[in-house]
Amino acid sequence: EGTLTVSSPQDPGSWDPVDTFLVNWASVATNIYDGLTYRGPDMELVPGLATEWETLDDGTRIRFHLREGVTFHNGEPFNATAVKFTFDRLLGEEGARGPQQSNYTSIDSVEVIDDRTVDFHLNKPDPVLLTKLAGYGAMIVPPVYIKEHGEEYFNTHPVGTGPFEFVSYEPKVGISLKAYDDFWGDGPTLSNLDYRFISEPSTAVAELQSGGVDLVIPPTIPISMIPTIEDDPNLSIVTTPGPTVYALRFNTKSGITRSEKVRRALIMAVDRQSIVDQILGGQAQVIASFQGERSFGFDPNMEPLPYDPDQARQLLQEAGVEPGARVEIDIRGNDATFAEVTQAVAAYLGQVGVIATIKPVETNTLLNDVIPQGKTGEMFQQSWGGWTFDFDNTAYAMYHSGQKWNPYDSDPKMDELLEQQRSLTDRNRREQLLQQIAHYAADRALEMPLYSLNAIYGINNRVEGFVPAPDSRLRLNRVSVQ
Amino acid sequence: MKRVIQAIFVVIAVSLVVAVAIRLTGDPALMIAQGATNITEADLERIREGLGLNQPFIVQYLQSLAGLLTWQFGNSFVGGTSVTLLINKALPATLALAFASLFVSIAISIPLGIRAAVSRGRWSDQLIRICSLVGLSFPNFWLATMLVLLFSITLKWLPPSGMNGMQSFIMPALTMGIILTATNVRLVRTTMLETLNAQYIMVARAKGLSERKVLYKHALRNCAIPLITYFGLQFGTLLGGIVVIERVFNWPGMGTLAFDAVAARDYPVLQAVIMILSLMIVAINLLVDIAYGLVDPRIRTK
Amino acid sequence: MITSERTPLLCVDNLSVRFGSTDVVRNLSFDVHAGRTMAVVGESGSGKSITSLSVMRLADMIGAHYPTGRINFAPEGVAPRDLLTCSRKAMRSIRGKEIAMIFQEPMTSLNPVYTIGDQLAEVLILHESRSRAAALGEAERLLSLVRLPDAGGLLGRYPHQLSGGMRQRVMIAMSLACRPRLLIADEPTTALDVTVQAQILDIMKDLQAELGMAMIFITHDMGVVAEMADDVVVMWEGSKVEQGTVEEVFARPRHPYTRMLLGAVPRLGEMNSHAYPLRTPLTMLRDGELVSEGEERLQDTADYSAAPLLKVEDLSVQFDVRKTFWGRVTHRNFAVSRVSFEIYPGETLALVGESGSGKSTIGRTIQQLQEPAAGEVWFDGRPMSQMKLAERQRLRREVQYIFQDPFASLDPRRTIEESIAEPIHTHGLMEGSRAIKARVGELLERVGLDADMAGRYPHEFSGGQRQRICIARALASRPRLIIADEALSALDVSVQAQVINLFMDLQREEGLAYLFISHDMAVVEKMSHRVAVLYLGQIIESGSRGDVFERTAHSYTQRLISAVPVADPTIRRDRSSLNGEVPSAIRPVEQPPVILPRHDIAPGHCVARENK
Amino acid sequence: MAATISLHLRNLKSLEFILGAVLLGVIVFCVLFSQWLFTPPGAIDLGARLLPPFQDVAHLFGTDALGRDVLSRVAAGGWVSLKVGFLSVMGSVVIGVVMGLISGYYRGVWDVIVMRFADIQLALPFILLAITFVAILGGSLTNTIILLIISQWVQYARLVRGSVLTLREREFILSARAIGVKDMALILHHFLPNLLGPVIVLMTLNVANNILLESSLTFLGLGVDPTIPSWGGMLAEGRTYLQTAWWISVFPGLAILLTVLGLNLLGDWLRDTLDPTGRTSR
Ligand SMILES: Nc1ncnc2c1ncn2[C@@H]1O[C@H](COP(=O)(O)OP(=O)(O)OP(=O)(O)O)[C@@H](O)[C@H]1O
Ligand SMILES: Nc1ncnc2c1ncn2[C@@H]1O[C@H](COP(=O)(O)OP(=O)(O)OP(=O)(O)O)[C@@H](O)[C@H]1O
Ligand SMILES: [Mg+2]
Ligand SMILES: [Mg+2]
Repeated sequence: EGTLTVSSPQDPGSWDPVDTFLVNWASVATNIYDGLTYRGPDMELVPGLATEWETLDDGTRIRFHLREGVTFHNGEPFNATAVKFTFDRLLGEEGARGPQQSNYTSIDSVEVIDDRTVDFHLNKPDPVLLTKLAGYGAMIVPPVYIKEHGEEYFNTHPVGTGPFEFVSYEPKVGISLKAYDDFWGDGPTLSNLDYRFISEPSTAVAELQSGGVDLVIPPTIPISMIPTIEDDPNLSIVTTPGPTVYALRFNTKSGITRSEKVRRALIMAVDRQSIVDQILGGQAQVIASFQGERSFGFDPNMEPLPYDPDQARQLLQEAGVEPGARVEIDIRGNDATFAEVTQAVAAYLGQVGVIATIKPVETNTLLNDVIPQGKTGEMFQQSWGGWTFDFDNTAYAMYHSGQKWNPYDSDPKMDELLEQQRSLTDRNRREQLLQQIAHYAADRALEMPLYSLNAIYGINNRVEGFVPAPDSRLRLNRVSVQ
Repeated sequence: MKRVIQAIFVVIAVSLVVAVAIRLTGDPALMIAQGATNITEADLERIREGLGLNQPFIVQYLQSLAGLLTWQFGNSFVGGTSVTLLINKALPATLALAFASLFVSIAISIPLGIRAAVSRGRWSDQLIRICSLVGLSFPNFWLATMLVLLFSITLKWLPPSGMNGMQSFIMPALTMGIILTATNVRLVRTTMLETLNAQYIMVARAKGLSERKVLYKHALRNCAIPLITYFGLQFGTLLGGIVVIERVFNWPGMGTLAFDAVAARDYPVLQAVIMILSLMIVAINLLVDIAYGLVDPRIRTK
Repeated sequence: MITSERTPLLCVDNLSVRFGSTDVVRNLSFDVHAGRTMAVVGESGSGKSITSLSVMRLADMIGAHYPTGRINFAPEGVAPRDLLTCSRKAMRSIRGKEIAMIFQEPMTSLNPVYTIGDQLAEVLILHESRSRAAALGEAERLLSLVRLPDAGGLLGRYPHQLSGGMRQRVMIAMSLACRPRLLIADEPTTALDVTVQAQILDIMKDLQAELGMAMIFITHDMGVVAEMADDVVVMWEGSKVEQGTVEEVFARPRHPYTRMLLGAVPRLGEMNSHAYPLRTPLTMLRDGELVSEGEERLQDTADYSAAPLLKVEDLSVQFDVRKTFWGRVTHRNFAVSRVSFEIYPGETLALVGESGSGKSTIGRTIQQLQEPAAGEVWFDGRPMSQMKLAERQRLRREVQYIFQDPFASLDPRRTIEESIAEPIHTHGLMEGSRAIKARVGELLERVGLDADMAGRYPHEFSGGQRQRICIARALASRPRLIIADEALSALDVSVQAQVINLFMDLQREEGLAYLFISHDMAVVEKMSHRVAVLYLGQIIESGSRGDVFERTAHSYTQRLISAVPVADPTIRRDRSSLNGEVPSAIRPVEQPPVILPRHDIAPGHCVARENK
Repeated sequence: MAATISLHLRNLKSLEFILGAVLLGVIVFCVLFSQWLFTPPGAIDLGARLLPPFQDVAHLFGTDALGRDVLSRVAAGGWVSLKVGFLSVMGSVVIGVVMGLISGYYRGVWDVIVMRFADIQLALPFILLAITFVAILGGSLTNTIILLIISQWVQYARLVRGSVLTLREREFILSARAIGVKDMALILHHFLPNLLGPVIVLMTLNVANNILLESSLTFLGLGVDPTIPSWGGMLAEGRTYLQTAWWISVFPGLAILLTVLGLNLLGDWLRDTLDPTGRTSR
C-alpha cells in the first residue's frame, strides 16, 4: 500500500530497452521488465524469466528453460516466442538504430525449441553474456503488443513482465507505475511507484527535505550535502559500495607523464586516503586498480601505491623533472565534487613541485572529442561505472590499443592478455588473468587510481525495507512506506 | 509588412547559425553510443544512418525549417520521442513562466520606480535604488536556492520544484522578477522623471486630480513606450536566463529541453527549441510594435 | 488704483515664495476683482508663473514654500479662505472648480495619450459628479463655446491631431468646464501664430464677459496687455514695481523698468515713411537709471548696384509623408513651391509667414541641410548644383545659419569657446590655439560679451546672451550672408531690441546680408530692406518694406498685419475677419498645389493672384 | 533658482562620489594587493575544512570545503571577476558604440545590416549561445570574455543608435552641420559626449551582470579552472553548502554587492559630472 516517489536525475526519453544505455533507464525499467536472468543488489546472478540454463557446445550454445505462468502487463503470455522476438528485434533492424545491439553481437541466433525452451547460438563463447541478459537490451518485450501498437507507441507506453506496470509518462517530468497484481514473483507492497526526473542535485535534495520525494537515487546527492541530510531527523543516507570508479589517467605519449617514473611519482605524491576521508566524507574506498571491490577481477591483496611525497620527489628528480614542471588536468565541467578532488590533487602535486592547472571541459566534449582524439592535457578525468561488474568491460576499453578510451597507449603484451581472457569460459582462470591485467596496468602506472565511490541514496525514514543497489537498478517490490 | 519580412529573415538566419553551430559541437552518434563497449565505426555509421545524419547538410537544414512550418520536428535522438510532443509540453511551461516573471518584475518595479521618481534625491529614492541593486549582486541560481531554503524547507509553504499549480510559479517568477527589478526600477524612475516634468502633468494637477490619478493615469501611460520597448527586449534576456531557473526549479520547459539537448547533441530538439524561441522573441518584438499603437495614439494614426 | 465697494475675489497679501533659500517672489500684494482682468507683466524669470502656481498651490508640489503672506479667496456667498493654509484635499476641490488655469504651452498641456473628450470629461466627473455620458455631452457644449467646429467629432480625437490654436482652445474649454470664479492664464498665446493668437484673445474676452469671471492674465507682450487688461501689475526680479489701470500704466509709466519695457516694444507702423530700416537708440536700465544707448541712423547698407549675392530660382522642396503598405508615396508635404528671390550684399531680406509656411525649409535648403526637389540656388553667380565638394564646403563658411532656439543650437557639453571656435577649426581659418583664443575673445566682445566668459557652458548664460554667442559663432567664419531663422522670437522684448541693433551694426560694419526669417511683423518692419510673404510654400507678396507694410496688396498680408496686437490700450481693433485655420500643405501626390500667377503692381512690388 | 536645492543635491552627489570611490577603492586595493594582505588563496588545508567565520583570526570569513581561507579567496577572486566584468564591458562598449554610431549616423544599408545582426543576436538566448560556444571553443577566461562581448555589444549598439537618431535632429547638431563640420569631428565632438550618459549607466549595470554571468557558466558546467578563485565561481561552489556553510557563497556575494554599489554610485556621479548643465535626467 502507499506511494513511493523517487527522484531520478534523467529522463531517458524512451522506455524501449533497445534504445538507451542510461543507468537511469534501468533504475526505472528494472521494475517494469524482466530479463532471462536477474541480478539483485547482492550482485548474484539468479534465475529471472528463465528458471534454469545450461551451457553447451563449449560455450557456443546456451539453453534456457522458461518460467511458467508469466504474463505481460497487457495479459499477453510470456513464452519462447516472446524471447525469440525480443532478441530478433534487438539484433535486427530496430536494434540497429540504438546503441544496445553492439553489446549482444556474440549472439548468433535464438532458436525456439518448444514453448518453454529456447537455445541461444553464439558465434563465440561470451563469459559476460549471462550477466548482460540480466539488464538493458535483453529485457523481454511483448511481441503482440508491439506489433499491434507499433514501435513508436511502445517507446512511451512500455509493457513488460515486471512487478510494476506502466500508468503514465510525461517527458522530462516523470513516470508513474502501479503494482502489477499478476506478477510472477513476490508481488509489490507498494500500490504506486512514481519517478520524478530532477537533474539538479540540490533541487533533488530540497525535494527530499520538503517531503516531495522519498528517495533520491545516485548519482545525484553531492557529497557536500550529505551532512545536510544526515542532520535532518526525517532523512537518512544509505550507501553501498558502487560500481563507479574514479581515476586521473595519464597521457603516456607526451609531456612529463611519458615517463613511468614520473607517473609513479605523481601517484605517490597524492594522499588519496585524506581525499577520501575529508572531501568525500568517507563515502569511497581508495583503489589500487581501476575497479571497485565488487568487480570480477578485483584482487583484495593488491595494495595502492603508498602516499610518499619524499619518494615522489626523488623519483621526479631521477626522471629529470625540475620543480615547476607543469601538468594540465582535464576534468568534466559538471562534476563539482570531482572538481574539489582535483583541486586537492593539484595541491598535493604542488607540494612535490609539479604545478597543475585544471581545465574543466564540457562533459560531452571531453568524452567524445577530447579524450578519443587524444587532445587532453597530461592527465584527465576518467570515471567509469562498469555496470557488468566485470573488469573486462573496463580494462578492455581502457587499455586495449585503438580503443576509444585509450588514445595514447599501445602495448602488445596488454593487448594479448586482454584478448586471451575474452575467450575463456573458465571463471577462475579468467579471474586470474583479469587480476594479472590489473597488476600489469598498475605496474606501468597507466593511471592514478583514486577511489571507488559509494552509491549514495538519500531516503525518507518513512520508507522501509529498502536495500541499496550498487548500480541503481532498484527493484522496489519489497519496499513499503508508512 | 517590412517588419514581418525582416522577422522571417531573422528566424531563418538564426536557425542557420544554430544548425551550423551545433554540428560543430560533436557527433550525436558518439553520444548515443557512449556507454557501449566495443563500438566500431560501422556501429556509429549504423546509428548515424538511423538518425538521418548521413543526408547532406542542406537537406537536413531544410527539413528542420519545414518542420517549423508544419510543426513537425521529427524525433529526438534521445529515445526517439516526437519533438513536437516535447515542444508542445515545454513551450507553454516556459511562456507561462516568462510572462509570470515579467509580470512580477513589472509589479515590483513600477510602484518602486514611481515612488523613487516622486521622491527624487530624498532618502526613499536612494534606498529604493540601492535595494534594487541586490538583484544584480547575486546570481539567479543562488537567489533561487535561498528562496527554496526559506519557503520550502524552513517554512514549508511552497513546493521546491516542479510545475504543479499556481503555487509552483511563485518562486521561479520571483527569482527572475528580482533579477530584472534592478534595471527596471531605474528605467521606470528615469522615464517617470521625464514625464513628470511635462506640462500636462501640471495641468492634471491643476484640474484637482488626486496624486494617485495623476501618477498612475496620466504619467504612467506616457511612460509606456520606452517601458514596453524595454520589457519586450527583456523577454529575450528572460528566455536566456530561464535555462538556469528551469534547472534549479526543475521546470519542464524549453530551457531544460535545450540544455539536455545540447548535452546529448540532440540536433532535432535543440534546433526546434532555438528556432521557436527566436520566433517567440521576434514575435514579441512585433507585438511590441503593435502595442505602441495601442498605448500611444500618436503612433496609431501615423 | 482701482477702488471697489465690493471685497476683492482674490487678495494676495504680502506673498513671498521661496525655493530652498532663494526668494523668487518677494512681498507681493495685489487684488483681483470679479469680472475684471488683471495683467501681470514682467521679464522672463521675474516670478510671474510662480505667483500663479502659488495661487493654485501647485508651487509647493515642485518644491516651493511660502515664508510670508496670505492668499485670500473670497467668492461671493462663501466664507473667505486663506488658500495657503488649506488642506491638500480642500485645495483639490478648489482647483479646477473654483480656480482654473491655462498654461503657456498649448502643445504640451494636453495629455497626448487620452482623447480630448476623456480629458474634458475628467474634470466634470471629478468636480460635478456627472455620469460619463452627461460629462461628454457637456464637454461637447464647451467645445462649441470656444468656437471649435465639429465639437462632437473632436471629443474622440487625440491632441496631436489638433493644431496649436485648437489645442489652446480645448485648454480654455477645459478650464471653463466648471465655470470657475477665477481664471489664470499664463502666457496662453505666446507659442501661437499672430493670427491664431488674435482668435484666442477674442474668445477669451467674449467668454469672460459671458461668464463674469475674474482673470489673471500673464504675459510679457505689451501689445496683448493693451488689448486685454483692465489692470496691470508689473513685476521685476520677484517684486511688484508698479500697479495701476492699463491706461495709467501705458500713459504714465512711473518705474524705470516699466518705462524701459514700453520703450523696447517695437510698434508696427512706427517706420512709416522711412525708406530704409532705422537703427534707433535703446533705453537701458543701468543701476536703476534709464540711459539711452547707441546712435540713431538709417540703415542704407544695401548695395543694389552689385550683382545679387544669393539668388533663389523656382525652388521647390517636398517631403514624403504618407506611404502605402508597399512603400509607394501617396501624400506629400509640398513645403516650398517655386519660390524665387534674390539678396544683395548688405541687404536684409525678410521672409514672413505663419508657422508651417515653409520659411525654415527655404533657409535649410540654402544652407545645404535639405535637398531641393527642383529649382536652383545661385551664390555669387555660381549655381549650387554644379559646385564641387570643396566649393560647397566653402559655401558653408560664407553662409551662416542662426537657429531659433539659442539654447538648443549650442552643444550643452562644449564650452562656448569650443563652440565659437568650431567654424575656425572646421575651415582651417587660423592656426595656433593662442590666435584662435584671441579671435574668440574678440568675437565675444564684438557681440557685447566679456572675453573671459569663454570657458563657460551654454547653460550658464541667459537667453539673450546665448543668442549673442550664436551670432558670434556665425561671425567666426567671416560670412557674407547670415540666415537668421526666427533668431529673435525666443527673446524678451528688451533683449530682442538689443540684438536687432547688434544685427544692424554688424551689417553696417561688415557689409553682411541677412535672410531674416520671422513671423513677427513688427520686428520685420523695423529691420528689413525688403520683405517676402510666404503662404503655404509660395511667395504671395514681395517688395520693399514700404510696399509690403504701407501699400499692402494681398489680403493675407493684410490679415497678418492686422493680427499684430498694438501696444496701446486706447486702440482696440476689431478683428472679426479673422477666423479659420491655416490650411495644410500636405496633399496627395497627384494633386500638387496650384502655382498662383504673380505680377508686379509696382516696380519691385510683386503680388500673387488671390483665390476666390 | 533655488541655490540651496542645487547645493543640497550637489552635496548628495559628492556624497555619492565619496561613498562610491571609497567602496571601489577599498575593493580594488584589496584585490590588487591581496597577495600581500592575505594568505595565498590556493592553500588547501584538508584539516581545516568548513570552519565558520568570525571565530579564528586566521580565517575571519571561515574556510571552504578544501580548508581554504574564504577571505583571501574573496580578495583574490576579485581579480578574475573584475577582469571579466570590466574587459567584457569595455569590449562590448567599444564595438557597440561604433556599430551604433555607424547605423544611426549613416543609416541606410549600414543601419539595416547592423540592426539585422543585432536582431539575430537578440533572438539567440544567451545561455544557449554560451553552451554551444563553450562546447566548440572550450572554456577559458578569454573565451568567456569574448562570449560576453558577443552577446552584449548589441545593447550598446541599439542604445547608441537610438540616441544618435534623436540627436541628429537636434539643433546644435544641425548647426554644426550647417557650419560644415566633417563627419568624424561631428561624431567625436558632438555625438559621443552627448550620448555617453546612458551608456555609462548601462555599463555600470552590465559589469555586475557579467560578473554574475560568469558564475552562471560555472553553474552550468562551462566554467574555468576552479583553482583560480573568482566571485562567481565561489558562489557556484558554495551553493550546495548553503545549508551547512553559508559563508562560502555569502561573502563573495557581498563583495559583488559592494562593487555594484560602488560602481553605480560612481557611474551616476560620473554621468552628472560629464553633464555640465547639471540637469540629470536619469
Ligand atoms: N522648480 C523650481 N525650483 C527652483 N527655482 C524655480 C523653480 N521654478 C522656477 N524657479 C525660479 O523662479 C523664478 C521665477 O520663475 P517664473 O517661472 O515664475 O518666471 P516667469 O516670470 O514666469 O518667466 P517666463 O516669462 O520665462 O515664464 C525664476 O528665477 C526661476 O528660475
Ligand atoms: N523633415 C521634414 N519632414 C517632413 N516634413 C517636414 C520636414 N521639415 C519640415 N516639414 C514640413 O514642411 C512644412 C514647412 O516647414 P517649415 O519648418 O519650413 O515651416 P516654417 O515656416 O519654418 O514654420 P515655423 O514658423 O513653425 O518654423 C511644414 O508643414 C513642416 O511640417
Ligand atoms: Mg512663466
Ligand atoms: Mg521655422
